[in-house]
Amino acid sequence: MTNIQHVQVDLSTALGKLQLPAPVLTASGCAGYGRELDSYFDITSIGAIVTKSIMMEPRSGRATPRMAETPSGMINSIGLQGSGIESFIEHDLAWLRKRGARTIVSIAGNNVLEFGRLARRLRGVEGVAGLEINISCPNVANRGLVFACNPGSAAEVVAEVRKHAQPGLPLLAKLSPDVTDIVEIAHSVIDAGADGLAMINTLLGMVIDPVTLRPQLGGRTGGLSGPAIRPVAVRAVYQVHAALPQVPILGMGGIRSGRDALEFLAAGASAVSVGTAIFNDPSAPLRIQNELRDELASRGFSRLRDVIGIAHQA
Amino acid sequence: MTNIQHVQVDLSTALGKLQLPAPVLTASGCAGYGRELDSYFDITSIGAIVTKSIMMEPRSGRATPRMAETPSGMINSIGLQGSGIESFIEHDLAWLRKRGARTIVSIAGNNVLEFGRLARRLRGVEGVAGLEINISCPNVANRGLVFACNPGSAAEVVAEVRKHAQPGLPLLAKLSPDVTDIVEIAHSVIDAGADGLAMINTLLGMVIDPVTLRPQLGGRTGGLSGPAIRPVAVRAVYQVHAALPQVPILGMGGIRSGRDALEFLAAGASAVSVGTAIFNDPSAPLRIQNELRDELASRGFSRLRDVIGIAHQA
Amino acid sequence: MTQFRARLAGNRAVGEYRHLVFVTSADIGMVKPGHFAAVAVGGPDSAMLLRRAFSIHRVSSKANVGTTIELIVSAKGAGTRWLTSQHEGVLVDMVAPLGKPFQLPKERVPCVLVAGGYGAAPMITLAEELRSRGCRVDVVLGASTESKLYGVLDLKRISDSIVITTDDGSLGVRGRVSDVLPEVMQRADSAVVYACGPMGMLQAVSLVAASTGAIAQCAVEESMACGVGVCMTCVLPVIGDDGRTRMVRACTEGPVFRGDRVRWDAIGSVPADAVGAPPAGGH
Amino acid sequence: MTQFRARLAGNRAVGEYRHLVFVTSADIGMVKPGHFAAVAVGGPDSAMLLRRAFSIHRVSSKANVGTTIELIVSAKGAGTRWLTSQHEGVLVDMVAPLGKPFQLPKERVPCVLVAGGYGAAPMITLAEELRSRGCRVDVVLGASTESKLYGVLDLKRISDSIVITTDDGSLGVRGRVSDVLPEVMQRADSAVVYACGPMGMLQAVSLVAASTGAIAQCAVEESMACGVGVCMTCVLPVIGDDGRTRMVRACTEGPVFRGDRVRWDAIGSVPADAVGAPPAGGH
Ligand SMILES: Cc1cc2nc3c(=O)[nH]c(=O)nc-3n(C[C@H](O)[C@H](O)[C@H](O)COP(=O)(O)OP(=O)(O)OC[C@H]3O[C@@H](n4cnc5c(N)ncnc54)[C@H](O)[C@@H]3O)c2cc1C
Ligand SMILES: Cc1cc2nc3c(=O)[nH]c(=O)nc-3n(C[C@H](O)[C@H](O)[C@H](O)COP(=O)(O)OP(=O)(O)OC[C@H]3O[C@@H](n4cnc5c(N)ncnc54)[C@H](O)[C@@H]3O)c2cc1C
Ligand SMILES: Cc1cc2nc3c(=O)[nH]c(=O)nc-3n(C[C@H](O)[C@H](O)[C@H](O)COP(=O)(O)O)c2cc1C
Ligand SMILES: Cc1cc2nc3c(=O)[nH]c(=O)nc-3n(C[C@H](O)[C@H](O)[C@H](O)COP(=O)(O)O)c2cc1C
Ligand code: FES
Ligand code: FES
Repeated sequence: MTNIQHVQVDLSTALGKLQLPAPVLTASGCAGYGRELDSYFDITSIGAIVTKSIMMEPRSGRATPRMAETPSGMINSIGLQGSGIESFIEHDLAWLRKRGARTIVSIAGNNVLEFGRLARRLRGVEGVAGLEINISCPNVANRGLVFACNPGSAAEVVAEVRKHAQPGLPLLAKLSPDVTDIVEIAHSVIDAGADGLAMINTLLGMVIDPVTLRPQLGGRTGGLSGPAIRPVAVRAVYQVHAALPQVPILGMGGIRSGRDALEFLAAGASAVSVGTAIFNDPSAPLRIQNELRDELASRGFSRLRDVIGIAHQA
Repeated sequence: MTNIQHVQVDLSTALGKLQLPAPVLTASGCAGYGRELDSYFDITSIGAIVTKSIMMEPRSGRATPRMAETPSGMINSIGLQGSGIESFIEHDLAWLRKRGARTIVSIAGNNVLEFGRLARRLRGVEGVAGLEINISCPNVANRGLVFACNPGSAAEVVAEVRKHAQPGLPLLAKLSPDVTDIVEIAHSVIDAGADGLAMINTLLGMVIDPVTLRPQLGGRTGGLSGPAIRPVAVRAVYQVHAALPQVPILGMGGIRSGRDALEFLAAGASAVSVGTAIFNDPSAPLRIQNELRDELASRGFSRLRDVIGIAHQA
Repeated sequence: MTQFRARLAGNRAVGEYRHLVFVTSADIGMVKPGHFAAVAVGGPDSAMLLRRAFSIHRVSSKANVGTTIELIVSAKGAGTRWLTSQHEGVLVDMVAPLGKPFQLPKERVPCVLVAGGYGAAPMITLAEELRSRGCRVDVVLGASTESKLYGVLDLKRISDSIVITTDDGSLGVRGRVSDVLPEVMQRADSAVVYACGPMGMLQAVSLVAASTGAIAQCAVEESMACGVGVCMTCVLPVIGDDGRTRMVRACTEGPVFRGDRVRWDAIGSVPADAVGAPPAGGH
Repeated sequence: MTQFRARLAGNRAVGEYRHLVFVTSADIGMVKPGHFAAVAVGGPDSAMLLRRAFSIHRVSSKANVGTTIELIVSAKGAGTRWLTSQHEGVLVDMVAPLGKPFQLPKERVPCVLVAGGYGAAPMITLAEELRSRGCRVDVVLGASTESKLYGVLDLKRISDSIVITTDDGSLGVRGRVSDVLPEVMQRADSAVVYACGPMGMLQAVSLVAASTGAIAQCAVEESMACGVGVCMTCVLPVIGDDGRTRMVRACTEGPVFRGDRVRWDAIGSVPADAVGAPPAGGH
């Protein structure tokens, strides 16, 4: 970060109706419910906390080992561990609200109806700025359960959530990259009522343990994340923004620096989430937000909004 | 590589009818036609050279820049540059034959018929140990042209090649990971007459240039390769071997060490190709083959064949 | 827990381990035996993203010098190989202190410290702490072989008794710590067992403690991605105050757990009676 | 071309560059001015896979010491930052010599050497070589600013004349090498121009040479993934002996090309008349 003119940069942005004072969010499952990270940076200073995906019931998650480090990335098979929506509202959301952090609640269901029930349960609950609909977690044992891999079932979930959610509440559908045509999925969830897209979730991967010569993770396969997948994520954001330029995108996948974040904005994201990089550096979201401001300033941009989608201009 | 008992390890393997004295091959497009690498290691000592994909006509490839380094990987958009099948047979294949290297010719066509013409042209040509059918190059401008993303067109290409190729010539169909269900594609190309599978090709990716804020590659998108993608490749090999245990697989994607090669064998590959690692280390194929032998020996295996698919055993 | 940069100020071999000394000007707050540090490895262009966790061996503060943090590191995989091969002067990013430390007895009860290999790293300050409270301290140290023992001299100096075991008999009794522990505990009438080492050892120690009615305080070593409580990779099945088993995080609710609360047999699985356990077939 | 390990034996600043000295016991064969080396960067756990290419500045062999290879490196991105921050004693993996070197005139003709920034790295040995053949050697050195000039004193010593340009006028003439080149060439009656520097400079130099009928030998700098001829990333449009344009590899058929053979305007594209050029719309 050399010779930055200290111009003011307006970092505010929006994901559709959801106004955000700042563009960096946490990625679901990589920041818990915000509380632990508040020791490392002021969590109200970033765009929002996206919670670990919440399910109806408490859930133990998968057996360990749940992770393996991979070149410039990691794979995980957490299996959506959590204490369920009631405990979340009572303890975690209450804390976030009191703390004054903007909160996007990620929800995940075992079936379409459960997604609807989650949305209904959160109706009228204070402190929910929006929902991220996790239709794309690859850790669910039956690959048939990956809603995001099929335009029909992806749309069904989104329609069900729309039906039950607080009217007007911003809904982001979270897409999986493990599909032949991500633009098709994007179209279907937008048509079904999503206000925007969160992309990408992890890529399905596997590591074989060099000692046992068996899959290393308790869940056998896991989700690949981190800088390793960044080019796939940037490509996905670029393709979807090209096809649906009006649809707001929360971009993520391997963001580790302000420069990485800038790639996603240029490709068409309106805001970004930081995931795996938090494990490397618990203050990464705010650091990246500051670096992004400097990157913009050094290029003479005074408003973040001016850079969104700029890679599509000739 | 500590305490290796110097047991003899039988490294021979087979891809269906294609017997190979050694398990490490080069990946198409990462070893030219073998000649340059012969300065760094004896190219007859590895399993085989898989050539850069050959097309009917000379082809300039894409504009530069054609590559960008990415975390633990790279993306490329070469665009299948080459001098066409006639020049290949006359110069490159002739050299390989004279040199005594086993050669698998990778072929790529702009349409189904062209694949057939290539197979026919290679009929009876000496020095062709097998064909790798590149139905999965993501660099072709029109994403509709990626045969490997559709079970129907993938099968069509393979059937056409089978029809025209030297009877009995081993045919490997090279699969793309950029699909919702790689097992479905594997089934379709095997049903269409492929003897085995080569997997995986690169993942479609993009890098935005930090200075221009435009896609960095001349071809905008490119193929992501290298250790970054290894977990995706191992997962794909594992899934396909689970579904089609009798089908031989040539595994690849991010192999950089003997230990990486072992992961692929355990997941179900019968042999492996080394691609991007060659750019890091031009003697990588032989080094990895030697490391693999040591890894097997240190685990008490005396035959490589005994480790193929072992990750699927309980 | 503070995130800070620390400068490597010392790196010397101790048996098969490296004794690393870091110095920082940051105020890292109160560090207790059993706390750990999470260290970023490999530098800015490294392919290794995840932090490595190490028990804090010792911390001291000096005016003008700053805070000194000592770790005992075994070069096992790529990250620890990198860390142990760094030269003095290198800056690393560290988060510390992390986790819940060993709980100290309120009374002057006899305590026994059991450690396997580099598990002895936190035991020397723990022994000092216990002795300063007037507790009797007995020590059982084990390792596969002599060069993998750590802290023998320091612990000899500070303890009331010490027994050493090695798998190969290269020093002390041939065998495992759990072979000699019952006798040590009987002799010393130990009320608390503090243990740090591999899971198998902790399980065996917990069993011995249970059979004598002693309390076991076990520092576990679970594979950790973040070390700070946000990733949920480091869980193990632990019985709560309500008697129910939950998958709890070793990095925030541990690494020290009461031995009778950990479902040792179930580590690496999710017990069917755990809260939110999957129906047959898994999530 | 040989692949070998070399030990860093010297690393000092020269203006904004680092002068790196490597030593190897390998026999790397004959090295000529214009040859380059491809160096692996970042160590075994690095996220950087691709080699970095550098002109070989100088090579010498001494019994007992081995072969010494000198590079002049500008710390630009992550890989060169890593390389230039290494300490003496570090081992790096190198492949050298690579590429086609500068072609030397068979006769004693006056030659002019034109270099931009670290493009001067291969020019000193080239000047020596030309002088030893009895050629007149004139030099034009340019850079954006004084600290980015390399080799001024060495080239002053060895050449018949030297003109320096900087964009900011901090040393020599304010301006670009191509501003002063015509005059230098006229004065010296140069028959061959040797050039190494950014593409824009090479194009300008080639134009000047063409206008005087001199031969231009230009060392290009194309982005390279492998350096050894197997990846096809480093291509540029070059006119062959048959008059047809092909996308040729800078690493094996270059990096030195005749200036009148390179389609400078078309770099970064595939000219429509190139062999195998895509039909409108692209491949
Ligand atoms: C609370 C705690 C205290 C520890 N104290 C010490 C100590 O004092 N001295 C010491 O030498 N080691 C200690 N360890 C173990 C140390 O963390 C691992 O040996 C180290 O992380 C392995 O990293 P690597 O790069 O060598 O291996 P790799 O195999 O490259 O590690 C890959 C990934 O797995 C994780 N991992 C692998 N093994 C372990 C493990 N056993 N525990 C936790 N994470 C692991 C790493 O953090 C990394 O993310 C402790 C672990 C924990 C959890
Ligand atoms: C024949 C040749 C001779 C060269 N001689 C010298 C020299 O003497 N001194 C010197 O300082 N530099 C020289 N360069 C340029 C040098 O290779 C690049 O500056 C360097 O590769 C950039 O690496 P990085 O890690 O700093 O940048 P990064 O941006 O991290 O590099 C990323 C990738 O792009 C490639 N790349 C980026 N820029 C270039 C470039 N300009 N040329 C080739 N590859 C590039 C790198 O090799 C790497 O694979 C030469 C290049 C070539 C082709
Ligand atoms: C440990 C871990 C847990 C995750 N849990 C969730 C989750 O509960 N819900 C979800 O939608 N995505 C989850 N993700 C995916 C991330 O939100 C993100 O989409 C992905 O990791 C890519 O971003 P990154 O490379 O910055 O991590 C998880 C990722 C990791 C690494
Ligand atoms: C520069 C480059 C060129 C490639 N060209 C081809 C090709 O012509 N045909 C093909 O089937 N695959 C091609 N590939 C894909 C590789 O053969 C291989 O499938 C992929 O790179 C994954 O392996 P790796 O990670 O070991 O490189 C190319 C890959 C690279 C990096
Ligand atoms: S290591 Fe991340 S939650 Fe414990
Ligand atoms: S750099 Fe690979 S072919 Fe030239």
